Amino acid sequence: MNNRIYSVLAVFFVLFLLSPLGAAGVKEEAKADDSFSVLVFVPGVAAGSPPYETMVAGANEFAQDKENVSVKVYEAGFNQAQWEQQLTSLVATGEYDVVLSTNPSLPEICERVGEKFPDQKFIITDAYAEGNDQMRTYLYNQYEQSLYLGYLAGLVTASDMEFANENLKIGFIASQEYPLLNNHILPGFLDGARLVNKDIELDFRVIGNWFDANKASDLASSMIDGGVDIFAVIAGGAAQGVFKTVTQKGAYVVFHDKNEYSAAPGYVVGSGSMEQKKLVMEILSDVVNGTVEYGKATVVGLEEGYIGFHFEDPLYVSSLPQDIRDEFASFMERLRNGSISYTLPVL
Amino acid sequence: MNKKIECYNPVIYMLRSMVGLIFIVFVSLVALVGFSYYLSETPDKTIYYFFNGPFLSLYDFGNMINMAVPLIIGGLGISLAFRSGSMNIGGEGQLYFGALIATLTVIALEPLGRAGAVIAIFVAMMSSGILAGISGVLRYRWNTNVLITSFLISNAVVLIVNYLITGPFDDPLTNLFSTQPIPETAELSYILPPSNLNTSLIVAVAAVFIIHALMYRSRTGFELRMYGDNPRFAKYAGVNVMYYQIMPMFVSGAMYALAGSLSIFGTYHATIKDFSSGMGWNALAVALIARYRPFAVIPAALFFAYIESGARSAMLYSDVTFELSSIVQATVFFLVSSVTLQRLGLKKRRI
Amino acid sequence: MFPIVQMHSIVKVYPYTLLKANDHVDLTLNEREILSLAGENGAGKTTLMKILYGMEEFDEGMIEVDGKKVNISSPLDAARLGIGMVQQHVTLVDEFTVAQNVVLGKENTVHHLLYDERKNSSKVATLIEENHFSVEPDALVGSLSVGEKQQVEILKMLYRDVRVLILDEPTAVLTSQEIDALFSTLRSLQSKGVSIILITHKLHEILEISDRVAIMRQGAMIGTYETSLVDEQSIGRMMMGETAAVPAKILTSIDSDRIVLSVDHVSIERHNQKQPLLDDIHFDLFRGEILGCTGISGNGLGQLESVLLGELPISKGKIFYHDTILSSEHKRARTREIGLPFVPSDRLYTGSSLTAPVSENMIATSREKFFPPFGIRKRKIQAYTRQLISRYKIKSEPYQAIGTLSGGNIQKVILAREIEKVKDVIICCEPTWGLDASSASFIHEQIIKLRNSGIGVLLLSSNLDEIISLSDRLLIFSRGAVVARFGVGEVSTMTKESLGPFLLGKAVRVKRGKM
Amino acid sequence: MDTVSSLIFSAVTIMTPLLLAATGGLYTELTGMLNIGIEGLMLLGAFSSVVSLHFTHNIVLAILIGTGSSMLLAAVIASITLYLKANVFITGLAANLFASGITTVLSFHIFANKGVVTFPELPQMPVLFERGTEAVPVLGPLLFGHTFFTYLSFILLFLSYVVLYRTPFGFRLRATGLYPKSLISVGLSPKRYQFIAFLISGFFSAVAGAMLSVNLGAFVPNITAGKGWVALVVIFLGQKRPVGLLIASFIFGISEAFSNYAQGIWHIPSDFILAIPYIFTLVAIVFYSIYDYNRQKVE
Repeated sequence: MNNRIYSVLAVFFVLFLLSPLGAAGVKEEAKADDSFSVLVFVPGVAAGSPPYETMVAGANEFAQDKENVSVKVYEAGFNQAQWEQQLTSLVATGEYDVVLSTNPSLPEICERVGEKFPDQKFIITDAYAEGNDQMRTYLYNQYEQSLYLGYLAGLVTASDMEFANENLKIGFIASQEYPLLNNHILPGFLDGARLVNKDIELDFRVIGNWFDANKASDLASSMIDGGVDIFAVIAGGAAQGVFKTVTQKGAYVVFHDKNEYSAAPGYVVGSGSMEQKKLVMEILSDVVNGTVEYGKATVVGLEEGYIGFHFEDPLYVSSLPQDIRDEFASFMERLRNGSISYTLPVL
Repeated sequence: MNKKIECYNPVIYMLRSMVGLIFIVFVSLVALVGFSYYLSETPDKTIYYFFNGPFLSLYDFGNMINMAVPLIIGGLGISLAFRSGSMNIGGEGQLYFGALIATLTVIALEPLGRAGAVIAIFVAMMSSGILAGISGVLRYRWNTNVLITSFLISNAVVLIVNYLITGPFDDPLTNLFSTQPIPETAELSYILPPSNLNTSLIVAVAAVFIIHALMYRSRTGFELRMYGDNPRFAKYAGVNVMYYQIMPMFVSGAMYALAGSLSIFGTYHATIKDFSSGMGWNALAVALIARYRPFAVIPAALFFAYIESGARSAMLYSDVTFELSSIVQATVFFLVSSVTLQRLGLKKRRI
Repeated sequence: MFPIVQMHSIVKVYPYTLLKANDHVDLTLNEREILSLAGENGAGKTTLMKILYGMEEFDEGMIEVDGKKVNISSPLDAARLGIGMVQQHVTLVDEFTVAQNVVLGKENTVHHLLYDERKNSSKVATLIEENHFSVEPDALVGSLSVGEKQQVEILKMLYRDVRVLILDEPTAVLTSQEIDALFSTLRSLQSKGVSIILITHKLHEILEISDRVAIMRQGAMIGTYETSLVDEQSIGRMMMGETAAVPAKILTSIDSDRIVLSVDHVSIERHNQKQPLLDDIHFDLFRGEILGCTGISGNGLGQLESVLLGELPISKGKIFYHDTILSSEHKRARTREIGLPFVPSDRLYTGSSLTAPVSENMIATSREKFFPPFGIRKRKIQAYTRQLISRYKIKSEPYQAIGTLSGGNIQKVILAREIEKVKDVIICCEPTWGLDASSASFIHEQIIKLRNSGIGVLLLSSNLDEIISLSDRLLIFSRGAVVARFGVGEVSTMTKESLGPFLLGKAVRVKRGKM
Repeated sequence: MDTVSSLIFSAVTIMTPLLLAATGGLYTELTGMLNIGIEGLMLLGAFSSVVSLHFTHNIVLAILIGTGSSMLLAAVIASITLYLKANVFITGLAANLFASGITTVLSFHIFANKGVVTFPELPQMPVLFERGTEAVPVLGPLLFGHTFFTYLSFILLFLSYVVLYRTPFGFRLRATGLYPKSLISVGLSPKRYQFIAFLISGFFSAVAGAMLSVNLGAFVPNITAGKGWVALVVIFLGQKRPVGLLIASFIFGISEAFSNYAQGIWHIPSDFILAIPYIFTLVAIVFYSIYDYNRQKVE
């Protein structure tokens, strides 16, 4: 009886030892000389996060019709402590001509990785770091986007729309607090709203993670009961919970970075846009042409056309009355041509 | 009446006791291969990188060894605790908490240089030791279940440490959720650059010898094992019950803190949010696989690091996601504490 | 007379100890009879019955019921064959009522769905009435006395319409009235057609109730006899076999200045219970004597051992070792901390660590000798173990796990370990329980040797032969109190039979003054 | 709605999954098994039910698949624990690890997406008895205007009470936890009842998980967010009695609703709020063991 177990185990064990050999025949495809390879490093997961999704989409679209450009997308997950090691592993293969990523925290990680691999180039959007020759950064003017979304929110809360109440209260639900949020996004949103009525107040709450949609829903519900009638949400997957609650209890949402009217039609009354895809495609063509100015950092905003607003969506037209849309459009126009001025806070 | 007294041979016993272990490892790997075929479009590539990935470059190899270091140290503490019957499963919190304390202390003691680092590690070990010791005290005083209390304390502590890292001790200069970096004088030097492998490896190996000596070459160890084998017998033999309900908890907590602080000093150089997630559990599984024997902890930890870094390379070079390794680890967990499987090779004692 | 159950050549060997609990045992139970299964502690009676009830596997042999070979691998199989067993320890849920406990697993229901409280209760009430029991069907079992709980156990079996009822030492914990009631129940069951097997080692009960008696000794079946053809003496002889006479030096007097251990009016009171666990126990142990303590199980011997082991705190009194106070009110005794030599009755779980090697067990209570401040004296441990192994004729190697040894050898390891550290006193509890004759007599010799070299031996044993042949003085425990004291010279005149009334608490003999 | 009503209303919403999972866990707890795997069972149920609803558009089939997959995992925990003699705590943890791995892997495999998977085409769960919500002061928000799952949880709790305390099966199940030998003595197998209890716990956890994901019309990784652990706490806090579960889960619901509300006023760090259930249980368990210790000492 025992002997049989031993022999079966022995056979399995030998198979186990041999299994790597069986796979050893795999070979890497030879690399063409004029080929160009891009690593898209997603610090998190792409799904549910507009900047990451659009970065991936931009890179893929850029590479689609170019045979010599290859794109590898790598999702590094939520554990920030692992990002550096994973990026190092990827860079260490030496396969990638350029690493494309997005997130304010990436420059410091790339700087450390770059020390070990001095030939590696990094391009990072949504971040600001000057003076490193391996790096080129672009910072979206999130203050500006929050400013006009806040203005729209102010218009709605001061209006007599169906779910708007008399309280001059607007809400903001975020997953976590981080510098860009605290220094650009939140102040921008409130400043914008106060351009409509300087008595408007902001109710800001934190979920604590990027996934607990049910908690987001509870928070939104509690805020609506507290008098909030319009929300801004930056909460990854948990934003789903806010959409659910506003449709049930009646409130409005303005959304950053992405067209989300269809997430809750009639309730999402404004969607900002972040032209990450456009920027990524332009950057990549610069990279291929060799015209990137490494070491430089740029702030890109409404004027440059990298942030904007989804005016064209029929759901936008149908969910807001004409007068609010007109007033908002004129505000956007004045902001674009510089007749409304503001000072960008320090990040 | 042909009574045959079974001859006891330690070598054969050891070999037989390996059978269950090999079976467990084997089943886990079969699960891995099965999942790869199901989930991957290029299963051959996935399996190739899973098995060979950690050996393809010095960088990956060094990182694999480095990954094993905290598992070895934590696993040693758990071996000692479990061997004495103290089921400390609060490793996640103890490790994370220890790492934070070490980081904050070493920053505060920056002027002292290297000495500051040593003091910081000591302070961290004491604090996590006390954190784990609370469960031991509760057990001694009111017979509260250590398994449950250590787990609950750990979960609460993880969240509080998260708050401390993202709140009061957040480094304003970085966009990561992280404390300030530790002073450069406190950083451990690398052994195998560019990989993260550093001199903490030496500490880990030394710890194996120390814990082995403590468990098998000292009176304390003798009494500890006696208490773990049969508490009634130990009590009868006059062993100090209080000591062996609290001390192993303290030591395992302190070892977790050592693992955490060395990870900071050697690898991360700041307490980054969630850097340790999973380390506590993995160290526990390592101790279970090693069946609480200090020298067996090294291969068991390497096995775990191998699975994890194998999964990473499969993810880097092929099309699977990292969660593959958590499925393999779950399989190991499922099987590793099974008494029946562990004794697979051992005969039932009958005539 | 039709045989309803036949067990053929049953062999059962326990793992670890390799103790042969049953060695080719045959047993036949006839229809409508009460069969006593008699034997000393550890003779294998309970094991044999657990095998019949499907609670223990057996290694060899065959069981037939109604002349057909059957496979009984669980109590479920046994129940299907109409075999029920009332075990020594109650298997009742304290939180349930009597009726709920009785019908568990075979409940009456409303529409096959809901538990029918009324019907179950009334069925059990009928059953109680039919058998003249005294319990209330709706009482919570937790509130019942031991005797009443046993009634519930029997009801549980009767409710299942058993044809064969096994009772494992049912009288051990009962009062005499309760025993009478039980016996009349058994007779009425017999008249209803139930066959009964009664495990017991009490001779008069065997003669009183049973039709036949089967006698076991050391795992073997000695024989089955018509009760009318045997008497107490012959049964007793067959149960014990011919034990070699122990060459005891008879003491004539004791030097009462040389007290080593003194138990001073110790009581353990129970919350909400009148009857204390230990009731004003009072004795001194002198050098160079064997002081025997005996009693039926559940009458205080076990509690005394727990007190001396420091497991139970005492509520009143003091315990001294010379002038050192070991224990006082509400404290646990410090016997273990100061390391008095002690042979516990539970040799497998208290006296040894089964998975540890013999050598580690051997040094467990004298560790300090082998561990310098740092390190270990491995060679010394080996040499010491080998020395004791050969001196005490233990069949083992030092590195062997002690759990692989036989019961007798385990006990020798424990005894060797404790004797080696004796200074002037040793406490031995059930030192030969369940051992074969040669191991037992070897251990007896060692105890006598100790006594003769001037050591005070406190011997707690429920084995009457052992207690009579070894003790110089004797205390008898009943219901937690000492009911009889026999001094030097008196013990040797006693027989098992003459001790009977004291053991049952029917007679009291307490000398005045301290003894 | 005024503040009190809205707090009560959202407390009921929050308590529903807790109550469902805790009711299931009650079965395992009463058989003497500590079911750590509730969290994983919920997660797997949440994933498989919403995904199968998306593919089949058949609510019955979705429930079958959702509960079936959780029960399968529960069966794995139970058989490894009971028949391979493993530590129930560690197998439960393994189940949690496995569930979080397999849901992500499958979601990536099926939807090529590791993150949020939304199913906009799924209909909103209808709200029942909405009219009553504001009609009655305190009872209104307590009883009216919730989704189907809330009422289901009440019904299942009542059914569980009947099953556990009024049927032969329940008696045997509780006897398993109180004194397993009582079953053995009448020829029943305690392990069998423990196994069944695990299956039931798997079923309830799956329904609780389904509520989280189906209500949302989406699957979010780690959607259960520790609710399985809280359910265990609810069992202990509710003293392992159905009515106790109802009260304990409501206490959790109201305290979380209040902390959500309070966040807008005082800005309590969310991590502290998340830590409260663990600290709460710890204190409860320590008090319980002190009580138990003193009770045994008296005896």
